[in-house]
Amino acid sequence: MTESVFFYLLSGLVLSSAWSVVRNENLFHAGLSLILCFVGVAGIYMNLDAPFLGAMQVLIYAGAIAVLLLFGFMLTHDLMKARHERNQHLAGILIPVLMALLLVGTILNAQWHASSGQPVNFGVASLARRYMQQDLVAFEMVALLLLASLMGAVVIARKEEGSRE
Amino acid sequence: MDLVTAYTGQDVALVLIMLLMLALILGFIAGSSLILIWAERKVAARIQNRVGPMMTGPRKFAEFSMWTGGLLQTAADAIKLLVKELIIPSKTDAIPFIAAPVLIVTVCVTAYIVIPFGPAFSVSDLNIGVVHVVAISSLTVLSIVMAGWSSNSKYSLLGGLRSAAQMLSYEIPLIFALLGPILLAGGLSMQKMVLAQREYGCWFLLPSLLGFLIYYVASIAEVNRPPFDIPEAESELVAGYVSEYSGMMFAMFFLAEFANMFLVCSVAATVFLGGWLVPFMPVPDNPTPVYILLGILTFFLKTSFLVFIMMWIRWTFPRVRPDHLMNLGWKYLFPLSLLNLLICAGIAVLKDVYKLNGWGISLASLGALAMVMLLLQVVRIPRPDTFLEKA
Amino acid sequence: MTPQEFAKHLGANYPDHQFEIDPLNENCVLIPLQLVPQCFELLRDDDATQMDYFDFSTCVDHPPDRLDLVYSMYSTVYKHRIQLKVVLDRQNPCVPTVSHLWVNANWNEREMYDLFGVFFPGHKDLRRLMMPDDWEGHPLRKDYAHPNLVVRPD
Amino acid sequence: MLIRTWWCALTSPSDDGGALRTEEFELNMGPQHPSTHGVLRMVLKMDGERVVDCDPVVGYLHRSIEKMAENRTFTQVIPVTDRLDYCTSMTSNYVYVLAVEKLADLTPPPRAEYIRVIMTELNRIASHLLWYGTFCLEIGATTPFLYSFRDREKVLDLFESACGARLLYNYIRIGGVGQDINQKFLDRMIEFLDYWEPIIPEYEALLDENPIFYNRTVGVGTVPLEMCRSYGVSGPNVRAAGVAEDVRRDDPFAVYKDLEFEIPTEKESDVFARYRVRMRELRESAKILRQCYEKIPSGPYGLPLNYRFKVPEGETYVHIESPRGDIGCFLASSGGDKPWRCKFRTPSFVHIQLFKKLLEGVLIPDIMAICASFDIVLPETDR
Repeated sequence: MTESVFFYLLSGLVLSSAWSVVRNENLFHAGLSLILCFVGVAGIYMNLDAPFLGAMQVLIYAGAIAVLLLFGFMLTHDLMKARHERNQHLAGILIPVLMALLLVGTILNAQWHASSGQPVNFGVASLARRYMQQDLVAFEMVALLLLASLMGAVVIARKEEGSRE
Repeated sequence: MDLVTAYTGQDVALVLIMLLMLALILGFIAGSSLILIWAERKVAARIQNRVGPMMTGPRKFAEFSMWTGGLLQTAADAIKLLVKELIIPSKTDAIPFIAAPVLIVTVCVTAYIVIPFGPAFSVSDLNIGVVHVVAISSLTVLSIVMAGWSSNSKYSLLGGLRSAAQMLSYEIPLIFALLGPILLAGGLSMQKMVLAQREYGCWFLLPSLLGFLIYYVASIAEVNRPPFDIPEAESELVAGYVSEYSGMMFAMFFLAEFANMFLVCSVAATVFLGGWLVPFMPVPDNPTPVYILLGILTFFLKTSFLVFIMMWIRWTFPRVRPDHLMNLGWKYLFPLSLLNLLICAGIAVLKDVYKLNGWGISLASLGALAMVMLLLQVVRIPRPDTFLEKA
Repeated sequence: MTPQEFAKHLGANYPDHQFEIDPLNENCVLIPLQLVPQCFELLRDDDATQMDYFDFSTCVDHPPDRLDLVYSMYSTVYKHRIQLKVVLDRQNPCVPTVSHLWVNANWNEREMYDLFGVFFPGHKDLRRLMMPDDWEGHPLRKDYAHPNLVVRPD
Repeated sequence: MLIRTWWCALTSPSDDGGALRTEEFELNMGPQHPSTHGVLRMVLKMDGERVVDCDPVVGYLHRSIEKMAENRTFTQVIPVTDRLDYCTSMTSNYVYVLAVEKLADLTPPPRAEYIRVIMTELNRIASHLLWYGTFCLEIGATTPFLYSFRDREKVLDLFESACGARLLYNYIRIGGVGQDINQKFLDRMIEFLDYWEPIIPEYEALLDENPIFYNRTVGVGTVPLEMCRSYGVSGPNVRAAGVAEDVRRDDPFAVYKDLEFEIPTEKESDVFARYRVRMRELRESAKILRQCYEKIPSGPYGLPLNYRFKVPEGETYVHIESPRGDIGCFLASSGGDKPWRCKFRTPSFVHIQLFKKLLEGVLIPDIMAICASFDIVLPETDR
């Protein structure tokens, strides 16, 4: 019973912070509510008995990516005068509606196989074993992707460094 | 305590016990911070050839010796700060300004859940113990950035920027240094870590000494203590991100800094020095009350030893320049932590395949360390000649 | 080199001007106003003198009409020091700058502009050094009167 | 219409040519900053952490000592010169008194000469200790500050026993010194030296072997020799550039002729070299004090002068070696009992001009390290 109470609480938190990310005038507040949203999602993971995933979510999203986002906010000049394009009303309404239809469609006609009752042991050890054995290829592909993005970041920084000197 | 570790059972009772435990932790943190702040001032005084706070506290004690004077000094400071007015400068945006100290203290409290003070004596032994601590403590960066940005002054902004860069770049070596012992223990939970050290027969300090050093240095940087305290470097940034705070908010930052320091040292003690393993006593299977007390005592002794070293380092070293700090973090600590992972893997294999007991493992780890020292000699940093020819 | 040799050396380079020792200060040579930048350049670059170290430059105010401007230079090579004095008219004192020869002269000239009102054409950023920018009057002049300047009784 | 807005959003090049351009912002390291030795204000244009342009602003401590001197008789000016550089007021007294004696061609008795040398060397030790403490604070090490001030207290006690004051002494008078010093003072001085000389290596041990200090100071704020020359840098800062230049050696005044001591020099002229030069100068001063202890003659300690004596008309320039550099006094007298014009040439006035060029492209923590290494003091600059 407590799981469902926590679930509603957390999803309410996530939805409201997501809404404030979009609607907030002050960009810094938007960044903060984004972090709140990530922490809410992490809470939902924990609620579903996947603590490792929740901790990873907090560590990577809320702890690193969002802070780098704020880092970027703090460095750019005159943050508060961010330009608001008002002329994209049509796109603003059309795309969310399309997305909503798509999501609801998939949810309705997907066959949900009922869970088998006893809690599946989703500990870290089994996760690691899965990485190393069944989906090793996917693991290596992700590693390559990360390496490429790292190299890209270095190139961009190096170029910018060159222009300043 | 067994009821707590069961983690299932009636929900309402569970929540109540959880709240009781949290209140216990909060009381423990407040108490330990008071003592820590007093101890820091005494240690600093001793290093600087002076006496430190003597006036407050029981008069009889003060005459006895330097170390027992001024016991209530921190309590007096806390009351003074409580009475001080909370000034919120006009142009700051209030929400993050107030949220920052609150966040930093809550983060610190939640991280204490998994610390095993004694044999079965931790609030709730999550099976993601170590990662939980690291994940939660990565949120402190957020509160410093919020404080820096919202107090709307150039100096705090610079402080916020610097601390974000420093904390992010020191989380990586911190986590990788912990990977060594996790690999040896085969699990993330803290109690499992301690039990594994009993099973190995020697502390994880020996197999991953390199890991311990990296963890210790990275944790000093993570807690923003000198010589890595560039975010609030007095001589340059006045007081960095804390310069606009006053009264209780400033006290919260101060309290959080010491609580974080104790947290980081207790994790180091648990993971590397065998948390509550009494050094030469065989561990009985069902924990008798006497053994639990002894375990808690040894845990506190080990943690306070590490805290003492942190205080000692604070008052002897000058401050590091930000780019040296980054360069140390990325170019030296990070690769060395990978090397440490290699050593631990080797030792784990030795343990499983050759069934070595405690002494065998420590011998193997010393051999591995000698190899590392050799490698470091090859990569020696060249020093200009002025430094070599002593005047 | 003694001041007399300095005077002879300068006299040799600028025949149509005469340089004599200042009666008040035996280590000081009086030089005419129109020679200021060239003669300093000569003293600095000429390998017989090599005055590479600029001590200071200041004014001595003699109220009715005279305002002396004293430069002092030193040669770290020959270890000799000389003062040079230029006599200026007190109403609108104006001397070409030497801050392009020694960087140290920059602030000295700014201070003289601020406290004595001496104008230095050719000086890159001539503004008040000690006094706030909107201060009027030149405090170190003898006839400077200011409401809260109390003259001690003799 | 939808496609058009889309298209221009995608194709419009960002205004600054794609490269992320961080904005320059102006930081005002103002007169009330905790680490600017008095009230120096530096207007810094910063690009992120790096300084693009620095403009030092002085004048916040301008008491116009030269105007005050013109209003006072020759002996009344001495307490004013104390305030010229409150860390080493002995040397400012001394340079003014030397100028007056040269104009009035008075020669003080030999005992007074020795007392003056003892006092200036003690003052140099006190000033260097003060510098060492604040320099370490700039770099971030708080403990050396306590050590250096503990020893400086002992020197100040010596001053108090000799001339009754700890910081502003008004001790060196025209024609001699204020009070005589007895044998007990000399013995206490030797006792201090015996206690203090073995402690100097203790200061250095704290910092020299320390890689953090070494990284923060070696190669930082290097001043090439010709830059020193064109800026007129003097004292320990020029000796760190490898030139053995010292007024006590080149243009000896008082009894320095018959005292032997070397001039410590370094080669690299960076923050570390300046630190090394000053630490070795401490040892030299101790050596000088020990020689003075043996050689000090007995006899009168001053010339009987009536306090309103008149100085014949004339101008002169005299300079001596202060712990910060070569301090000079240009004195003009019109024959009355008040100086006509009294100009002080102070080393800090010159060294601050260096910062404009030296601090370009420097990180913030280095600003503090470089400024502290020059040992600048603002009262001397603003006069």
